[in-house]
Order: sequence, then C-alpha cells, then structure tokens
Amino acid sequence: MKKLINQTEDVVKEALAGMALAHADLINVDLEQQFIVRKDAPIKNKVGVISGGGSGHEPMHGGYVGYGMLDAACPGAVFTSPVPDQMLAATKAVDGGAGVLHIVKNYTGDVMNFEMAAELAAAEGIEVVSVVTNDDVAVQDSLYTAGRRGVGVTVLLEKIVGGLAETGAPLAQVAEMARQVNNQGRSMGMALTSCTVPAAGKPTFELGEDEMEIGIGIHGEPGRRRAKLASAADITETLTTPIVEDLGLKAGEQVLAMVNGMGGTPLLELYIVFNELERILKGRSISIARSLVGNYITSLEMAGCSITLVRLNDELIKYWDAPVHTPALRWGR
Amino acid sequence: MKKLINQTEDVVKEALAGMALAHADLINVDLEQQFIVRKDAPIKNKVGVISGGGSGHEPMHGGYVGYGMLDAACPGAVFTSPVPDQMLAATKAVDGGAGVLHIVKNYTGDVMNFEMAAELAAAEGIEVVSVVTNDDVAVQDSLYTAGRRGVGVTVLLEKIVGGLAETGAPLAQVAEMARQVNNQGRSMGMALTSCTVPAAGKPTFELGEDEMEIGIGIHGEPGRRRAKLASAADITETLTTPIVEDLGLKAGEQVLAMVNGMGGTPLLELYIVFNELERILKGRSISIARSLVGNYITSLEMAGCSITLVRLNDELIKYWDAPVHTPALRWGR
Amino acid sequence: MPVTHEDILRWLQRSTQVLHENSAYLTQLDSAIGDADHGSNMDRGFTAVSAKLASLSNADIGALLKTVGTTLVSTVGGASGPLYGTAFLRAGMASAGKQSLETPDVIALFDAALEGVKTRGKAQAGEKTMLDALIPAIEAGKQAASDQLPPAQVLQRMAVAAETGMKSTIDMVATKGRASYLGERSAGHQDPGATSCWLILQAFSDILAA
Amino acid sequence: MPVTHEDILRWLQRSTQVLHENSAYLTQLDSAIGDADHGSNMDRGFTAVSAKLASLSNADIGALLKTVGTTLVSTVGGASGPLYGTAFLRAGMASAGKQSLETPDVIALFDAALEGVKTRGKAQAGEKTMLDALIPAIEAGKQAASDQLPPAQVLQRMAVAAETGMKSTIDMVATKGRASYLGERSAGHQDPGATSCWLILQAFSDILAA
Ligand SMILES: Nc1ncnc2c1ncn2[C@@H]1O[C@H](COP(=O)(O)OP(=O)(O)O)[C@@H](O)[C@H]1O
Ligand SMILES: Nc1ncnc2c1ncn2[C@@H]1O[C@H](COP(=O)(O)OP(=O)(O)O)[C@@H](O)[C@H]1O
Ligand SMILES: [Mg+2]
Ligand SMILES: [Mg+2]
Ligand SMILES: [Mg+2]
Ligand SMILES: [Mg+2]
Repeated sequence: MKKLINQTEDVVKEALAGMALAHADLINVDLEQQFIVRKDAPIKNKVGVISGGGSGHEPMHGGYVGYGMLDAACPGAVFTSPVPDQMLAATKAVDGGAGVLHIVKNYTGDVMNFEMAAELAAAEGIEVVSVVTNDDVAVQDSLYTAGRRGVGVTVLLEKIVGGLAETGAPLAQVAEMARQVNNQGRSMGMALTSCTVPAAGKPTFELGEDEMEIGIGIHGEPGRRRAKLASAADITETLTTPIVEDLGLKAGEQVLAMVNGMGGTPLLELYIVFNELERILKGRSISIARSLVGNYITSLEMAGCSITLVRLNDELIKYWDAPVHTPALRWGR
Repeated sequence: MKKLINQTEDVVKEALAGMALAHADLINVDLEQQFIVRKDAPIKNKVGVISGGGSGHEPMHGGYVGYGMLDAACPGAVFTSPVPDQMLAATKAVDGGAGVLHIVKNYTGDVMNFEMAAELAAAEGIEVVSVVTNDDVAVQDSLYTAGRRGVGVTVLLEKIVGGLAETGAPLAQVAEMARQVNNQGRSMGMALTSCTVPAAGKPTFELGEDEMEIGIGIHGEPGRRRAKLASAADITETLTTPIVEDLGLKAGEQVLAMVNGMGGTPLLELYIVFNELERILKGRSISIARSLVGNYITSLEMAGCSITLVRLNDELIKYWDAPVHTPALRWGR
Repeated sequence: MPVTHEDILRWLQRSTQVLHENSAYLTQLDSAIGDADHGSNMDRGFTAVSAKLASLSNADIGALLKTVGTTLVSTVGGASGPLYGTAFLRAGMASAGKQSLETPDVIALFDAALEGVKTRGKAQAGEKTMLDALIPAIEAGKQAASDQLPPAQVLQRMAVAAETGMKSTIDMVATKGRASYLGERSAGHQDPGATSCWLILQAFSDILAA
Repeated sequence: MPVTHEDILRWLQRSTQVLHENSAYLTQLDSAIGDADHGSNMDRGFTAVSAKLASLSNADIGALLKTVGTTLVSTVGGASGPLYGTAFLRAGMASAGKQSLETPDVIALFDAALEGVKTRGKAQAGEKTMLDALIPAIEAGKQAASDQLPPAQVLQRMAVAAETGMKSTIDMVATKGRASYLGERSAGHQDPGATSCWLILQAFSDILAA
C-alpha cells in the first residue's frame, strides 16, 4: 500500500486537521466529536442542512460545507458511515431554530445511523427531516432489497438545496426540493482499478490489465459486472443509456450533467468522457444546460468515472446558479 | 494501459473539445490551431498573458484561462512542449495593443519553442516579453546545465500576474511581477507511482511496493533519487526543508503554500500533507497566509505530491486575493 | 451453573481479542462483497468496549450489556454499528438488574437481541446477513433449552448452529446490506457479518466451556 | 555520383519509415531519462513531413529541406522539434537552389545543420544530446571528404561515426535537456536524441548505398 499517510488509524483525524488549517476562513472542525461546520453556524431561522458518510469520498461531504451548501458534515472512518453521536452533535451545532435537514445516501449503515441520530435529535426537541438519495441505476430498485445506492446526485442536491435553504425557506420546502432533485437525478459509475482502504492495506479487488468493473458504487466495492476494457465512447454510452432511460429523458429537455472522477483518473480523461456524453445527449436532442467535470465524489485513488444527470427546470437552475462558497465548490462570491 | 480514452493520438484533441463544451461560458478553444483563449479576448489595452506546455498537467494551463489569470494557453501533445505556431496564434489572439507576456516553464523544449514564437511575434510587430519559471529545488541550479525546472510556482504566478494584468498595468510591470514571484517561490515533488504516457502505452518507470521517487518533475520522469517509502510526516519534511532553506525563509515571514497532487493521490492524503507542512512551518515560525490544496499541476495519473511555497508581501497578497474566474480556479465573482 | 457477571466480562474480553485477531479475515470477506471495513469496524468497536470494561465491574449484567450497546453504536458506524449496538442494547434491557443468567435468561437475552437486529435492519433469514448465523443459533438454543441443558451447553449448540448458518450464507444471493448491490455476483462468498456473529457466539461458548 | 533531388526525397521517406518503426524504441530510451515521448514526437513530425513530400517533387533541394524544417518546427514540439527543425532549415539554406549535391555540398549542408542545433540548443559535445552523434559524424564526414570520397561513402562513414557517438552517450552524465534533471542517474542510458540522429544518418547512408 502506497499512500501519503502516517498511521492508518490516524488518516481521517489528520486529514480533518489539515482541512481545518487549509480552510480556517470557511469552516470549523470539531476534531473531538468529528464534524465539520460552517464558521457562522448556527444561522438564526435558517434550516440547517447536514450530510455525512464514510471518509474517502473527498471533497464530499466536508468540502461542501459553507455558504449556500451544507451547514455541517459528519465524516466516518474510511468507507464507514459516521455514528449517531457525530450526527447529533452536528445537528445541534447547526440548528438555528428552523429545523435541520439530514441528507442521507442510501446505504444500510448510513440510513440506520442517521435514523438513530434523528431519534436522538427529536428527543432533544430539534425538528429533523431526512431525505435519502438513491440515484444509482446500476442497482435494481426493489421494495424487498436495500434498494439503490445514493451516489453522484447527492453532491448536486446538496448544492441546490443549500441554495434554497440560504434564502430562509422553511424545512418542509427545503426537504421537498431535496426529494425533487433526487427524483430527477440518476447516476452510474465504472472503475478501471480498485482502491485500497488504508486499514485493509491491499486493493479491495483485483482487475486484469484489460478489464473494468461496470456499475460500481463509491466504496471500492466490485460493480454489477466485469467487462473487457472499452473505449471512452463505448464506456460513456454504457453509463449514459440506463440513466437517460430510467429518467425517461425526452428530446428537448435540459440537464445538469456531472462527469465525476473516482479519484485516480486525470482531468484530461474526464473531459474526453464529457465530450462523448455531450455527443450522446445531443444525439437524443437533450441539452446540457449546466455541468461539472472533475473529482467531486470519489473512492480514494480508484481510477474510473461516474456520470450523473439531473433533469432541470428553471427553479433548479436558479438554485444551482446561486452563490456558493465552500472549500470545493465556489462561485458568485 | 487503462485509460478513459479512444485513440491515443486523439487524446489531446478530444479533451480540448470536451473542455470547450464544459466551459463554453468562459473560453473558446481553437481546435485547429490548438489553443484555449478567453471568451472576451483580445482586451483593448490590457497586457495579454499566455502560457503553454505539454498536456497531461491538467488543470494547468487550459484550466487557468479566464478573467484575472491567463488570456490564452497552448497545450502540446502529452508531455511535449507546444509548437511556435500555436503560441504565435495565441499571441495574436490576445494582443490588445499592450503587448503579451509569455510565461514559460524552464524546459529546453518549452524555452526553445517559445523563443521561436516570440521571434515570429516580434516580426509581426507584437511586443512580447518572456518570463521563465525555474522553481524546482530538486535540481541543482547552474549556468552550465539546463537549470532548474519550472513547476508549481507557475500556477501561483499565473494567478498573481493575471490579477495585476487585469488592472491594466503595463507589460514591463507585469513581467517584473512575474520575475518577482518566480524569485520568491520554490517547489519540490515526489512520486509514489509512475504515470503512463498514452502514446507510450506503459508506465514510464517501475517502482517497488516500498519505494518512492524524490525530486520528480511533472513529466513522469524519474526523480533525483529513489528512496524507501516513508511516512507523510517524513516525506513532507524531505520536500519542505530544501524549499525553506533555498528561499532563505526566516521566522516571522508569511507564505502562500500549495500542496499539489500529481493526479492519482486522493485529496484526503493531500490534507494530511498540508497538516504536516503547517506543523513544520510553524516550528520555524513561518505562517501560511494563503493556501491551495488539490490537483493543480499534475502528471497524468501519477500518485504523489509536490509542495510549493511563495514568500508573500502585501502586494502579492492583494493580487492573489483579486477575483479570478477560470475553469479551475475561481473566487470573488 | 448459571452465567455469571464475571463470565459476561470474560466473554466480552474474549470477543474483543477474537475480533482483533480476525480483523484482517473479516475485512477480506468484506472486500469480496462489500467495502473492506467490517474487520476494522468490529475491532474498533470492541476495543472501545474493552476500554470501558474495567469501570463496569460493579454494574449488573443488564447495565453492562447496555453499555456495550451504546459503545458500539457510538464507535462502530456502518451497518454493523447500529445492528450490533441495538442487539446488545436490547440484550441489556432483557437482562436488566440481573447478576447471573439461567438458561431461560440466556434465551430471552438473545431473543431480545434478535428482535433488535430485525427491527433496526428490516431483514429476515436468507438475505445473506448476520441474521443467517443468529437465527439458527437461537433456534438451536431454544431446542437445547427445551432439553433442559445448562447455559454452557446451550451456548455450545448455538455456536455450532451459528457456524453452519454462517457457511450457508456462501450460496446465498444478498438482498440486504451492501452485498445486495452485487446481485448474483454476491453468491459464492461468505457474509462477513454472519462470520463476526459466529465468532462472538463461539467466544461465549468457549468462555463457558473453560 | 552526386546526391540527387530524388535521393533526398527517398532519404526523407526512409527516415519517416525508420523513425516510425523505431518509435517505441526511442520512447523507451526517453522513458529511462526523459518523459517518454521522443519516439512519438519524431514519428509525428516525419509523418507530417512525408505528407508534404508529394507536393514538393519540383522544389530544389534547398526549398525541400527548408520545408522539412518548418514542418518539423510546426508539428514536433518538445526539444527535438526546434532542434531538428532548425537543423533542416539551416541545411536547406546551405543548399538553396541546388538540384544535386557533391561531397563539399553535403559537408556544408551538415555543417550548417550543426551550427543551427548549437545555436538553438546552446549545448556542446559531451552533454549527452543528439550533438554527440552529429558532431563525430560530421568530423568523420570531413575526413572522408578530404580523402576525396563520393557522397555515398561519406555518408557511410558518417553513419558509422554517429552510431559510435550515440553509444558513447551511454556513459555520459547529462548536463543539457531533460536528462540533466537526473544528474548522475542519467549515466548508463543511451540518449534518445542521439539515437534518432543516428537513425536519420543511417537512413541517408542506406539510400545512397542502394
Ligand atoms: N439489514 C441488515 N440486517 C442485518 N444485517 C445486516 C444488514 N445489512 C448489513 N448487515 C450485516 O452487516 C455486515 C456488514 O457490516 P459492515 O461492513 O461493518 O458495514 P457496512 O456494510 O456499512 O460497511 C454484513 O456482512 C451483514 O451481515
Ligand atoms: N540543448 C540541447 N541541445 C541538443 N540536443 C538536445 C538539447 N536538449 C535536448 N536535446 C535532445 O533532445 C532529446 C529529447 O527530445 P524529446 O524527447 O523529443 O524532447 P523533450 O525532452 O522536450 O521531451 C534528447 O535526447 C537530446 O538528444
Ligand atoms: Mg462500510
Ligand atoms: Mg517531452
Ligand atoms: Mg463493510
Ligand atoms: Mg522527451
């Protein structure tokens, strides 16, 4: 295992310490209770928006704490959901009296831990609404299973919903917007290489020189199937078609498109994928009104990418364009 | 070789096409003559600031084209200096009558090609001043050799100098500021893994599971020496000490610090390195007044990092803080 | 012989040790069908539990197990944190105030734990989870109890049934937890949570047998 | 027999082919002490040159070589682009208007090319660059010229000397170009630019010998 780390058990703690130093103007990091919070939290009468999940997906979620996006983020151990204590502490730290939205990615662990945190917060008299993201079309949706994973849409949702919350909108409206973005968004990902969880010390899976995994999540887990390595054009097609079909995107519609790197893929390649994505969507008369290309929701050093599309309307565009000022996403101020 | 590409010979062209689509609000890309230019170029009476170099270092340089930074960038083939034709075309495209600054990284190829371009531009009556960056302390400086490489300082210089140029300052002053930033900045880098040049098809060098290269550049070339893998604390010390000593940084001084990922190293690890860097500098009573942590000047998918420090004064801080709006760096608007 | 407060403490210590020793193994199982953290998760949680045991020498068994539960909830995270945490919390509630456990108390304790895991995780038998070790173990325990066996033998049979249940997960296709994302590909691999469940029951059995 | 316009065209075609065939080899040499692109750089440049040859069948040798130079400058980039580009530009200037070359013309052509590389690259013999193939080649060429040998034999000797010069770069420590960043570590590896220089001279010799 080759990583720029000290002891494996200190990875998250030390990275948080570094983050706190690098972005002292934007965030405070509670190293004891392990959460990242906006410098100006709690904001009176503003809905607090928090999220959390395992570490190893940076910049998500800590990099999205700040004006116009998240009020707090709870990072767990690498690829391990944080614990209810962190979420409760973060919930209290951002409660400005208007309630708190929990943005939860659909993983058994995340859902259960946030559930317990919400129960604890309710017991302390804080109104909490949870919205679960489940946008991964690689996974079959079913009432009888754990359901689809929450992946790329989570980032875009945090931005849009954070923009709305910044206007002072009430909790019910903020939560409703979160559900809407989740409903209008789908993702799918693929891996060229595995990643190595520091505590595990070796790659989670092995892949041949001419193989790739299709339908991966963001925890270094193998995907739905293994396939022969293909061209960027073919891979982009493989990821895009299920998204477009599952979302039922029609000619004339416009989307917010994200081509996301899994951590170990150069930007050069992500732009090639974006080029293919635009070609494919144009072929279906779907236009990309807004876009992000880069590493936004990663799996440590995994090479690969994911594609996320969110169907846009004027309101979503408005809150997407609204100013944001976080360590990882910034515009308009 | 596992990459998200189509044909190796189309990598740069297709990535540029993707970039053009993703940032159509900010830049135009001339795919024929292969350069990236600000949407609003040329700007009358503003010094044009251009740079260029091999591709594979993204977001540098194309990601830095826009308000408050570069007016144009010329990407060559992967790790290959662009040709004079591109530079001349870019120079003409950004010349608003106040002359053009060429920011050149000190590599034999880059220097010679920019030299030829400057001759050609002069022949067409455009005033060009070239400033060469050479901040890599891993390389011995000498009159009799190719000298030090230009690395991380180039990015920080482009931002600061771009900020000054935006005010309408004359060419001589803009060039002088560029020389000053270069003089006040030093860098050093290391690699945990090699990268693979698409046209070469295999890793440039092989490294054992417990080895690293110290004193690398940004072209996947081996470093000054091979060493046993070490902790983030030790590696940060190894990179920082020569920089501090070569710059002659004294207690009480303040710096702009960049912890840069080589492309394949997760942000999580870069924050750990930043944490160590802050500790080391604090031990010398040097304070980090501004910072960047992330992938800013990369070597394709190489895992590793580089550290850059620039000695700051009020003027440099002012132009660092000035608004910038490019695909890869944005604040203040 | 009833299970004493001292036995429970030794069980927890032994579980800590066994989970620590098997951390790499559990993580390896989780690499195949999950995210390569189950070993570190359990190890981290029980190490935290262990650190608290000294201060709990005077607590009754119920209070002791409840502390184990809250500690696991607060330190493990992931799916296993709330599940094992709830299991121990409910086990503690079922044995509130007790200083020792007879066979029916042991059964009640595990029944409560199972109820907790089911409520929290909304899974059932056959979905390739820790339940596939826990449910057959409790069935075997109940059989042993109806045979009037003492706790040590009850636990011995429970551990054997847990091991068989754990192995039965190999052929299953997961429909709950992270392994469910793999669909058919999840078959052929042993479930990490079922494995840690067996390790913990085996540790209990070993302590009582000693 | 003098070197004809037709010979030059065949030399350029043969160089294109040889550089294409040796692209992976040159890139491999450049991987050890550079940035793994010399093969693709030369291949790209000469492929572009080749594409222009058809339209140049009526140009004199000077014009032909100048076009090669400008084409290399415009398509290669890196260090080799300006260096080889300038070499061919200067060679073209030295043979302006010529339809054929006698031995003194050949020497003048290469002398001009060498001057161009030196001026552009500011290197000299012994710095582990293409000059370490080119300089000894020209020295051998001058010796052959003073022996009154015809162009074919002059080139044959030049190619042999270039190959020896190329091999002499193995032991050298680079002080110019990208390999200089490696310091002492650059020793033990053959310089890619010296190798491509030999390949081009060998191609010339092979054409004249045929
Ligand atoms: N809904 C559920 N009910 C019961 N057990 C579950 C459920 N979901 C997952 N598990 C168990 O949790 C184990 C995984 O735990 P762990 O790896 O620590 O958490 P995570 O999956 O969050 O990384 C699985 O092997 C499985 O036995
Ligand atoms: N200053 C110089 N003078 C002469 N030749 C040089 C000089 N610098 C580099 N070279 C030659 O250029 C070769 C490298 O070319 P190439 O790999 O195409 O360019 P780059 O180094 O820019 O990647 C070296 O092997 C060397 O022979
Ligand atoms: Mg996990
Ligand atoms: Mg090069
Ligand atoms: Mg797991
Ligand atoms: Mg090279």
